[in-house]
Amino acid sequence: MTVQEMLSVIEPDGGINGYDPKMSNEELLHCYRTMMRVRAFDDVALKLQRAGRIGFSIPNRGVEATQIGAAAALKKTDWIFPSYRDFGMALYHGVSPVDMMHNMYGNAADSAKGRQMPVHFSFRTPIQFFSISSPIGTHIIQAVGAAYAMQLRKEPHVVLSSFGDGGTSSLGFHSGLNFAAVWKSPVVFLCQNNQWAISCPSSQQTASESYAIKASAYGMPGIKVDGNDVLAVRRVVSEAVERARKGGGPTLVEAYTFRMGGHSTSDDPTRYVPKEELAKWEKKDPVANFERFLAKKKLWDPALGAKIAADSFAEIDAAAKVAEATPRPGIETIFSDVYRDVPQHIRRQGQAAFDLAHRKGDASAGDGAFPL
Amino acid sequence: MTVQEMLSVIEPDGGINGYDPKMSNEELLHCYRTMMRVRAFDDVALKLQRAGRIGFSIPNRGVEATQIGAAAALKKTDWIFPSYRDFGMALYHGVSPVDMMHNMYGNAADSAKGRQMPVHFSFRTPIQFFSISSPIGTHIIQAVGAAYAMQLRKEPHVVLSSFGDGGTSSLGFHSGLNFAAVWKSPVVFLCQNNQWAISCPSSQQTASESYAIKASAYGMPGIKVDGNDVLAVRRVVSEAVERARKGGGPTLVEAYTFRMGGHSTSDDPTRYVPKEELAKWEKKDPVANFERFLAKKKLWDPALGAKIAADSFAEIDAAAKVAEATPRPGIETIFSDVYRDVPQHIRRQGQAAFDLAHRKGDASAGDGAFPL
Amino acid sequence: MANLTLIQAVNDGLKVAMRTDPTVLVFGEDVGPKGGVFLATEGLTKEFGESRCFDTPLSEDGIVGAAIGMAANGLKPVCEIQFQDFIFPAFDQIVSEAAKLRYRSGGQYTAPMVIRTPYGGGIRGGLYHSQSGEAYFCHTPGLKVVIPSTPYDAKGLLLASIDDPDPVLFLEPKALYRTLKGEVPEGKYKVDLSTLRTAREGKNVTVFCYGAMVPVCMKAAEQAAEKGIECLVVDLRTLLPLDEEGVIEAAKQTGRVVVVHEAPRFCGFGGEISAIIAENAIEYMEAPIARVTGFDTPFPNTLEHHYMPDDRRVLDAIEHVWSY
Amino acid sequence: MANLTLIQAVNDGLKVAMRTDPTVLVFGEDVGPKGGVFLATEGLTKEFGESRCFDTPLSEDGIVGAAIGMAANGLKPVCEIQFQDFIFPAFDQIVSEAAKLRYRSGGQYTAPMVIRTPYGGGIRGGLYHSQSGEAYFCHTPGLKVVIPSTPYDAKGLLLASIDDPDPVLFLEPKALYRTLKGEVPEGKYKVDLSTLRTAREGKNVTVFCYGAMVPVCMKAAEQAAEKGIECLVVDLRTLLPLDEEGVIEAAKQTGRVVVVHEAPRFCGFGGEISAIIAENAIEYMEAPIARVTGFDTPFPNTLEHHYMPDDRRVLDAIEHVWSY
Ligand SMILES: Cc1ncc(C[n+]2csc(CCOP(=O)(O)OP(=O)(O)O)c2C)c(N)n1
Ligand SMILES: Cc1ncc(C[n+]2csc(CCOP(=O)(O)OP(=O)(O)O)c2C)c(N)n1
Ligand SMILES: [Mg+2]
Ligand SMILES: [Mg+2]
Repeated sequence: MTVQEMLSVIEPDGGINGYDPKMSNEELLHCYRTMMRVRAFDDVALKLQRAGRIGFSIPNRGVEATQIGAAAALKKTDWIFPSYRDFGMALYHGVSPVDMMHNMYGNAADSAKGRQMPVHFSFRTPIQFFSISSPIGTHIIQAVGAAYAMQLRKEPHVVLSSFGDGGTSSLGFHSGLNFAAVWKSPVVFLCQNNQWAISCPSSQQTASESYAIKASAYGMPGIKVDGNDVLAVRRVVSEAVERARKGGGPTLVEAYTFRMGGHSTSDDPTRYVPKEELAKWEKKDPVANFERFLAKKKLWDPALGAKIAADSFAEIDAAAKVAEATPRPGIETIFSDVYRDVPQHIRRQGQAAFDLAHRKGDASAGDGAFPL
Repeated sequence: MTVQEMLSVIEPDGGINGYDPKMSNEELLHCYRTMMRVRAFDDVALKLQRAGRIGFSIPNRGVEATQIGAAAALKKTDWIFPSYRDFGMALYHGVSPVDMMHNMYGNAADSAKGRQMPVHFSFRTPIQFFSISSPIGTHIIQAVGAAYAMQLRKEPHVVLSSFGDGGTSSLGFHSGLNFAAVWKSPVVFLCQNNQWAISCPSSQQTASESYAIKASAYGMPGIKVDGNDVLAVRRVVSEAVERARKGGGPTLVEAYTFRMGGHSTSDDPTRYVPKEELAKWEKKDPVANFERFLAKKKLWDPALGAKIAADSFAEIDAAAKVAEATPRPGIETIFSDVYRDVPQHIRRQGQAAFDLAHRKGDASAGDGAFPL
Repeated sequence: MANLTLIQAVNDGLKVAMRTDPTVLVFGEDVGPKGGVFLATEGLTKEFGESRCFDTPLSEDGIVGAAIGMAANGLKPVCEIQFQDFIFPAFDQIVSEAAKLRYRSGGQYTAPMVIRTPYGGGIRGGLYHSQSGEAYFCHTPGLKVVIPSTPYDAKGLLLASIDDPDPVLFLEPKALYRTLKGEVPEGKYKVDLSTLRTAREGKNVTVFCYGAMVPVCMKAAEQAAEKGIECLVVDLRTLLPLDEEGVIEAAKQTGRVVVVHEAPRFCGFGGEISAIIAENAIEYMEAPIARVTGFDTPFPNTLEHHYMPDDRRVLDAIEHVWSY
Repeated sequence: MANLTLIQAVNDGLKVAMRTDPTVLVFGEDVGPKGGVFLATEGLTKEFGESRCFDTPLSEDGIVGAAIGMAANGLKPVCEIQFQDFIFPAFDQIVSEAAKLRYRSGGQYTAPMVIRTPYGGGIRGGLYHSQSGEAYFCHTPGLKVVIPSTPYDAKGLLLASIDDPDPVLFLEPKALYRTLKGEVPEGKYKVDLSTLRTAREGKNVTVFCYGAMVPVCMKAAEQAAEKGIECLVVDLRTLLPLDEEGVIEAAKQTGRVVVVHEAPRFCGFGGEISAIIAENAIEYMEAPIARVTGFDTPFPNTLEHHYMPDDRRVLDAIEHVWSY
């Protein structure tokens, strides 16, 4: 198969033409449920954002199969260097929606202590889900460094580095793929080609025939896969993961998909996304695609789908309520974690801020004496 | 021809197998003479550096055919964005060795006013030879901007952007090739693969099969050419230039060659370059290669070669003497050209420096009242 | 005269420049059909065509690098960096290239260009949509750094920047984009790039500020006035090259100085103001030179209102130097 | 104790670290078989193998970006940037990533790593092999910035930096690499990253300096002493986090201050020193706080000896503040 062709697994009728994903029913349903939970997360986050409860979110409609398929190819001992759109991967591996909602609210229970914008998650368990950064592409090369540490220690682990079509223009893409190929690092680069970088279409992002072909510039295999087909993504990423685990070096996977919503809850995609395109991709909905497969395996029917949808929404909505009820971080969180130890000058600034807040009467609940 | 194959023109016996370069004898000899002048420049510069007359130079032995072949494909209305190793291109187009030697000495007649290290040339005539910068790769994307201006004004000009194998790892390479391909800019990217980036061999620079193949990542043609064959380089670059001139967009040309000397006059290549490699490439000497062709055309014999070598050395050596006799730049050159107009604070600093130099008695000859 | 927001003034300035000078062009991420994430470039592609206002690939290095080449070859690029936080991939092109091209080529090649970018906090942007990086750039000879604080200045300084023969970093206070309106003349006018603006007269305490801190300081100055302390509020506007004479003059007028900015304190722009005064007018000083700044931490999200200097913190400092 | 040059002390420090800690690794451009362009890494590949000391592709973004990932996953990378002038392609990785990782992840991920790089003038390197960029980095919370000026400190500060839990930019004064020798203990010892060093005692004028300016200031201080002016010379050593208490104390001791660095003056590190003093000890000052610095221009080549502060310029400033 050339890099121009695209691998699919699920056929229009839900068949998979003899391919055996070697997944238990429970695994298959876990994928499905996680896709539905991502969808529920989107819906709840949009609702909260429109109600002014949170500032911002990043919708995932259309790209659920790519994220869940890729996550399903990993073990818990692997690392994920995610982009801001990848929280489905965290859900898949067992991060709790409550922990995620704490981040959306930036509250005192947020693992990032309310310092980051929403969707900038960071987790160390149950899988290493590296701290998400806003600057595009910086994590692509960082992933290679993390993988180098695995190589040096001869660990059988792998790093998944995930980014968008826009991310391929970044500096981190260029240095990341180059270093990984020279070092033969155990990294799988997942380019989620959802065809838009905010309002910039792929035609303005690159003139290359595909994103997968960019692998040849670095001397690594590149492969294009149907990003709306969860089994295809899992298959391709699994193969790349296994090669990497065996010392075969990195792979670039392009998952070809489409961003059905806006870039973020602040974006109005009707300004630039052609309606016909949307209509075309509506028919390739990744959840519906997977449902056809599951239905054929008798694992799914509309009633089950409706129940899972309702359960997912309820679960995420409940998580939001927990987060909503959690207080803000204390003022000391502005000043801690700049360094491991708080230096003199930052300590003094913290003390002054705390004193002022007390004088103004707006130190957060729970703030006692300045603890740093 | 795939990007893996390499185009040559001159055969071992000096024949060119029916290819017609469509060059007059004078043009052919101009190429040859320029290669010899580059060689003389190297020799004189090394002598001056070892004698402590100049601080630094960049040797070109081994890569003369690449530089002269590429220069020969351009018109005087085109622009060159050179690397520090490319001064042969300037010589080819008629920049005088005296002007170049002024730069090597960083004296008052240097077009860069003694501000840059040696070999960091900058000329506007007889061809636009863009100001050379030390940071690797920054000029690759700048070349694309200059070409965009030509496109917008519908000028039939082309930009040659030249860099080394090491330069392909730079940020400017990635953004430069990407932007040029998306914009279909009239740029020819010349990667001079001399197989070393200081002491770093290509095997540590990239894992790709060639440098030419990197073009496919950007959606532009890539071609590999024998960089020790001046006619082959000229042929390939000319084709790329003509395509660009007609609106056909950019090309990446890899000239495969070998750096026979050190990286610079400060470098000791015996610490890292294998002797066998040197011996192998010695046999492919680009000047000898071209001489075989010229001899077959009855344009060259050893006596003529010796005469041209002697004349070239004499010319460059004389140029060095002129530069040597030229005074240093005046102190005001530290303070001018930061902005078009000298702001207050810089003017004050200049005045203070000038006063101090006068008090210390070491204001340069020619410095009168501070003129800024 | 129209009554415009700051962002409308920027948009108007771009249109005026593009209408009067065919070499002016605008590009960056999402500046084309979408009109920019803050809509600063709205309508430009429509009016001037895709060759003069267009989207680029996601590479700030590419945006600024290409702009340098365009500028060197006769165009007048006005490129946008979507958030100032994302300018760092272009740092090398700005600091090593744009700022040094004229010097290193002996004046043969120049890079007259403008880099526009929104900076500063106040939109709950967290670490990467809130930074004020002016100090990173003000340490760079060859560059000009301009920050407007009113719609009138935004347009006039932008037009002056576009006409300037040297590269200009034009930092737009995003917190003020839509929060204040002001009279903006139609057509072309310029505000000089080398003089500060006296935002308020006063003889007791001098407050130096710029950008989004100007309204904060004005509010603090009003509160101080109620307490009988008259503040001279100076809007620096052009940070590099700075109107040093004007700064020294304004400091001498009161002998008591407060310097305010959003960026972290350590090695920030405020230190330069203090140093200039300490070097040239220390004998006029009747109190410590106080700084009110962002903290020396990254920019937090939920608690940004504690991080950013507000009128209360500025007033505290004014009272401190006044009562010293 | 061995009598070593500064570069030998660096080399020794790297070897000691690599011997005592198997997670330490060294990489960058030409640091492997060639041993670095200044030979700081000579012998490392041979002793520790290619997996612990190796060359990288020509990408500073890659070098620093990879180091962050390594550090986050348990290694202790000590990477080299060949010249500080070439660090700017890595600026985004340093400023946006290494410096902010601990903060933005709530302490879950950290980047304990060292970036070594030679800085400063004196080798006829022109614009791009001479710069002193410390101010660009000192404005970045989360980063530490260290500059040794003696062989003893070079090794001790380097070993402390390698053991530090946070990212450290380690700037080496290339002008001093081989010009001075000093006693250096064998094996491991550390110099604390939070205290300045008093290079010379004196009660008349305080001179603040660091790196290659320390010997220059010491020479000026000797000349001043001949004229009866006793200088307290302070080698700051760790610029961030700065020993602010120590700075204020040293300034108060004489009431007359000269701040010296090679970098351009405007928005340079010296401004911060002046500002700290003007904010905390202005009433002790009996003279203007003077700065002696590189000019606000790019770094020239032929005339670099006029550009760089020398003992004469420092002495002038000492006399100026003394006789004020
Ligand atoms: C260096 C940098 N420049 C600009 C931005 C602003 N920005 C945020 S997301 C985005 C588009 C990213 O597109 P893509 O990589 O395709 O990912 P997607 O959002 O489609 O998943 C841009 C330009 C940024 N975050 N970082
Ligand atoms: C950004 C940057 N990093 C490092 C250097 C130091 N340096 C100068 S030349 C060079 C190697 C360049 O190799 P290549 O691009 O192959 O060109 P060549 O010298 O072989 O012609 C390096 C690393 C630099 N000038 N710029
Ligand atoms: Mg996308
Ligand atoms: Mg090379």
